[in-house]
Amino acid sequence: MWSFFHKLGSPPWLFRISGSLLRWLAPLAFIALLIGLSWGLLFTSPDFRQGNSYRIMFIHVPTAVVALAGYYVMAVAGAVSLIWRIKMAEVAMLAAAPVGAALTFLALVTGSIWGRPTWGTWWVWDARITSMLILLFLYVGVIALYEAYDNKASGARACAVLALVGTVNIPIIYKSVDWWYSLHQPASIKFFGDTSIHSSMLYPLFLCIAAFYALYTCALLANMRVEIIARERRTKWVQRLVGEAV
Amino acid sequence: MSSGQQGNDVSLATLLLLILRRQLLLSLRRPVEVAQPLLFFSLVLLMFPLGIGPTAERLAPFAAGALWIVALLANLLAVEGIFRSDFEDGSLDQLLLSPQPIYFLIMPYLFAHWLSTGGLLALCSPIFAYGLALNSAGTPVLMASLLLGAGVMTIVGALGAALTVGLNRGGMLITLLIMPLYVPVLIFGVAGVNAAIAGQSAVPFLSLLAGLFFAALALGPLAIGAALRIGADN
Amino acid sequence: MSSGQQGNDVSLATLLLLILRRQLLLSLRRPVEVAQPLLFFSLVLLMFPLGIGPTAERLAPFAAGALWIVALLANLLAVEGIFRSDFEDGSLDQLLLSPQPIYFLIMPYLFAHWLSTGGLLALCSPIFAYGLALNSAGTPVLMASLLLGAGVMTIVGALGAALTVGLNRGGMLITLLIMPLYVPVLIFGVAGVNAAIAGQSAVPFLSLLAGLFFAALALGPLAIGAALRIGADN
Amino acid sequence: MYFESLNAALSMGGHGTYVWTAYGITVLVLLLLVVTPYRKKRRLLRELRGEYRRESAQQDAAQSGP
Amino acid sequence: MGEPFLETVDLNIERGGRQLIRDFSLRVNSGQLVQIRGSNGAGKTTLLRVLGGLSRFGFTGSLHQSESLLFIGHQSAVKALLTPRENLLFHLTGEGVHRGIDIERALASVGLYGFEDVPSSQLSAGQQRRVNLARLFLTRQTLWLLDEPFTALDQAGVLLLEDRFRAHLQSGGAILMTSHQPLQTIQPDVELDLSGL
Amino acid sequence: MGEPFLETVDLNIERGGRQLIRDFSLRVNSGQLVQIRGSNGAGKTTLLRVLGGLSRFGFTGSLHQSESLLFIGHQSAVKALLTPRENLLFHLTGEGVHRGIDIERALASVGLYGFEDVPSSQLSAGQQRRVNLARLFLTRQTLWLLDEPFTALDQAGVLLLEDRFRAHLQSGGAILMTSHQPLQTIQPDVELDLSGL
Ligand code: HEM
Ligand SMILES: Nc1ncnc2c1ncn2[C@@H]1O[C@H](COP(=O)(O)OP(=O)(O)OP(=O)(O)O)[C@@H](O)[C@H]1O
Ligand SMILES: Nc1ncnc2c1ncn2[C@@H]1O[C@H](COP(=O)(O)OP(=O)(O)OP(=O)(O)O)[C@@H](O)[C@H]1O
Ligand SMILES: [Mg+2]
Ligand SMILES: [Mg+2]
Repeated sequence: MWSFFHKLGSPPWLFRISGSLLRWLAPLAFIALLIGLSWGLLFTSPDFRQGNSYRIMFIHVPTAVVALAGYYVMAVAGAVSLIWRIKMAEVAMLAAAPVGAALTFLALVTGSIWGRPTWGTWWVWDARITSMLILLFLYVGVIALYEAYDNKASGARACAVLALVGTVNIPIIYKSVDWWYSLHQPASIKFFGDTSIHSSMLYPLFLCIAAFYALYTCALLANMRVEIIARERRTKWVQRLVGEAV
Repeated sequence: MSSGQQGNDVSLATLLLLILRRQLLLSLRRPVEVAQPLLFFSLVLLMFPLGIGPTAERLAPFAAGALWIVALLANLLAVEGIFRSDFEDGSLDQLLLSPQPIYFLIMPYLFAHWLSTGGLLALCSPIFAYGLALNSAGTPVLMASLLLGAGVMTIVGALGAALTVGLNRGGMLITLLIMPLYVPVLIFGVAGVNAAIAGQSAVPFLSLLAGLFFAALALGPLAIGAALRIGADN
Repeated sequence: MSSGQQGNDVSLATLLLLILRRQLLLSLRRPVEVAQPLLFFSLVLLMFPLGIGPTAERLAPFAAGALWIVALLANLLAVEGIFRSDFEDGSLDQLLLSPQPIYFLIMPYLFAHWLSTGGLLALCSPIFAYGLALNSAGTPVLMASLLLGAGVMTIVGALGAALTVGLNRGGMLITLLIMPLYVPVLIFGVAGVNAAIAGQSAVPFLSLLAGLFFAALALGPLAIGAALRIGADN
Repeated sequence: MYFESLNAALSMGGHGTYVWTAYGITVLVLLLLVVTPYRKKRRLLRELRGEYRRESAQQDAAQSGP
Repeated sequence: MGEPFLETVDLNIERGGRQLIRDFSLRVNSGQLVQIRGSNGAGKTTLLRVLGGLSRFGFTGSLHQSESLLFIGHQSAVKALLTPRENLLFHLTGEGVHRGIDIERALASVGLYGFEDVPSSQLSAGQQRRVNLARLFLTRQTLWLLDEPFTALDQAGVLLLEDRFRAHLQSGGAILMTSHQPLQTIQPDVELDLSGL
Repeated sequence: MGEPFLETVDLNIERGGRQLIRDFSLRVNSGQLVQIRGSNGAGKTTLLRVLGGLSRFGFTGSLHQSESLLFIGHQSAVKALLTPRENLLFHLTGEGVHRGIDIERALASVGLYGFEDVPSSQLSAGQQRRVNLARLFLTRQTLWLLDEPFTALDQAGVLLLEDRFRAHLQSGGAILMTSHQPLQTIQPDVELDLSGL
């Protein structure tokens, strides 16, 4: 167990493993995404209430779900890097931020586009939408903070602290926003929840969610590998690697 | 070594009192900076009648929200500089070097800032509440919630200030860092006042705020201390 | 003397362009900083639905006021430091020593500041206006009034900053005098938007703002220049 | 294939613009997400190669110096 | 005095991708004056901040210092809003409250008699520096880390400061300082030049 | 070269209720180096700012200076957010735009070769000072007013600067400077001590 942690902490090992992992996970993710999206886009029958616009769900929901999970990945990595002083956890945290931000952005945009035909508006202050917006700000905050530091060693730690504080707060924020929304429940239709998803739509949806998870992992690892090289530039193994890469 | 022990001999209480006096004196030396949140407060509240017409029945339902938003913005304005000048003139280094636990040394900073923003606003809020035709039933709850909420916002804001203290352009970044964390405070605060107006009990909301406050008070200074050590190292 | 003539030989235009580039570079040093004002706006605006309520009928009456308040806030936050860093690191002395008329040398400062706060906000205000459910009839007026108003606020704010630049944050009573000058701008701006929404003509308000703007533009730099000379003399 | 014609697939009963733009934006962002790390990596490797060359050159100079 | 006030072994410091300090070892004992020299940008300040425990990242090697020390850096650490007296009273070094009479004596001994209650913003560059250095006459710390203590001081000020150094060393203290000018009336026990590294 | 670059007669300066400068007369001609000395708080900076036309109030007496001069004060006048290159490009002295090649040469001649594009916030105290002094290698002004130009500079830096002074004087310029250390390789033509006043 500890030896495993130890290994995780060792850059060359992580670099090698992530490389071999990417080699088969990346194509898999790509294929899954291709199948899932085209399935949802072209091969399912339209929703009886929303017509074809619901096909956006096959991106919207997976991105939203993965974006949420992504914040916890980032925060846990930050915590580990602070508590156990594991450098690679720090790398993971830094790598997770842009990926999560991009997915959150997608969830918001696709949702917003979806909202136009379904509710006749680009934007509503629904609870989940609002918390998603806040999540985007949390992600961007981490990125901006790191960018703002000249001394990257300090910057990474600062981000870890911020991410950690964010984790403590996210449940509170979510609960409070949910509850705030329930306070002034608008007269119009209840947005989520009763969208009864027909089983024929479920399979492609699950496939898409799985595909997005896989894609997230790939992007995360790829970002980590770059950061690892940058940090280990003074070590023998990186110099060898660079020599080979010629 | 004598020096070390000596350093610890000093009772922590006297030291905290000393720092507190320092902070208060500093804020008294620039009265307008202290008054600025209030000024801003009154200026903004001038806007709301403009937006929705000055009649009481139109203003009243929004009064609580408006007051709370402004309090939040005022706090945001002030908190950014809580550590800045000490960093720039090197006093912060002294603080970080002192043998006493940084956890406590931060407290006076927070307390002084809380007094000069939250305390002040809470004190004056009844006047503004009257100006916005807030149902008088809500006023005491408003004051209490502002006091508690300002505490949380001060601690969270100080964390943001500490994280950005080393960067010679903190101004807008800090907003991005701390505003999301202000959200629950705002929601509970407004809800409490509105509940009181509606004749329900505001206790649950106040106790929620109190919970947030004490949680922040327990954990906040730890994070702030760590953040200061990091920020000062840039 | 050669030196003197040489100093004047430099075409004023090139010099102003140079200073403008400097100011813009300083305000947008890093890629993220370009986005920061926008993030700031959206974050502050996010507080309004949370404080007042998510439904359009609750938000709409506030939209104009809210957007204007954010504009003012952003201006306040930024303008206070428009000359400070130049004063602290001595660049301001250089500016005052340069043979060209200070009246013009100030313009780039004002323009850059106006661009990076008012202009940007005005540009993006339609999006935010949509989010706050502002009646779309008001949007164009909102943009126009924000552009003009930000100009006035920048000049007035710069005057305040210049007057207080030398007093190192000590008893800056001048802000007390400056703040009220913001009020008419806010009133005209919000009133104009509301008029447009109510289907009346917003022209009178906009022309009032324009009047203020051009008056400020004509007299402001003179006052600012004088204020800087005094302030730098402390 | 649910749609019987390409046009039907494109129009999607009036919702085509929404759906296709949503998918389009998604594909774009995902592409960026995947491509950036690889471009970063290539740039970094090139940079490091230069750095190592410079250092080795300096070391040689230092050795040949005294 | 057994254990040293400060000891570091094989210290390596990197900043901005450059290796500033390589395999640096130092041991400061009671009564010792260590002067660090080196060209601009050699790494003196960086080294001093690491040794003082102010920057905790970006270096490798063992480092152990007496649990409390006095650090005076480039910046004046003088609050322009406060008078010299207040500046010394409300210091943040955690040494507790100084008696008013001590403060006045300290200010007098740095030649600021009569300036106790002038706003520090109105003091000259050297006078502000002196306010900060007055802390050397108040502190009870034994290990001093001083970064360019002589900047902005006139001749008299320099000699005054060196006298204080001598007294401190005789009373068993230790000083680690950087300076571009050579000392005039004292001989440093150890003299390091970073330019070479 | 007829008229002097700077001339003042019976200058009296008062600050904080104290008479700092009394009946001070000075005349700086082409090719002259004037060094002002004096203890901390004697009034050197104040005097220099008055002579430079930076503080226009609180003094009596006639003052006439060449309509444009170069002033370098206590502060670094270096923007931490900008790189050294940008700092020299976007200077505010109203001397117009310097050519990139000139800027690089100036930076090189103050020993900052290779630091052109490092954020100035990451430079050492002395390096920042050098960025500011690089302006002496760019300017075309003839009259220089320098307040403590040697602060934070190492030995090499001091000599470098004195060489630049010599060149400037030979080319018909004039320098009015304050300094606590005596100059090493040049003799000032006029040496004033304010402590006496
Ligand atoms: C601005 C517009 C929108 C935004 C920002 C948005 C955002 C979100 C978010 C954050 C989630 C949460 C995913 C999760 O928690 O698992 C979500 C899920 C979902 N959204 Fe949206 N949404 C928007 C519009 C819509 C619209 C118009 C619909 C269709 C009526 C819709 C249908 C759904 C569904 C069915 C889910 C999955 C429900 C679940 O997983 O529990 N969304 N959306
Ligand atoms: N704005 C001011 N108000 C009141 N007194 C001032 C002001 N500026 C300077 N003084 C006083 O004038 C005296 C001279 O200040 P100045 O900065 O000219 O001294 P200096 O000769 O430059 O000293 P140093 O060698 O330390 O730079 C100081 O005693 C200071 O207290
Ligand atoms: N935060 C940082 N990031 C990157 N580089 C840095 C940082 N801090 C210092 N440096 C670099 O480290 C070098 C040493 O800086 P330092 O301030 O220690 O020099 P110094 O010896 O104190 O010089 P001086 O005599 O001018 O004070 C400088 O070249 C500087 O560019
Ligand atoms: Mg240094
Ligand atoms: Mg001086």
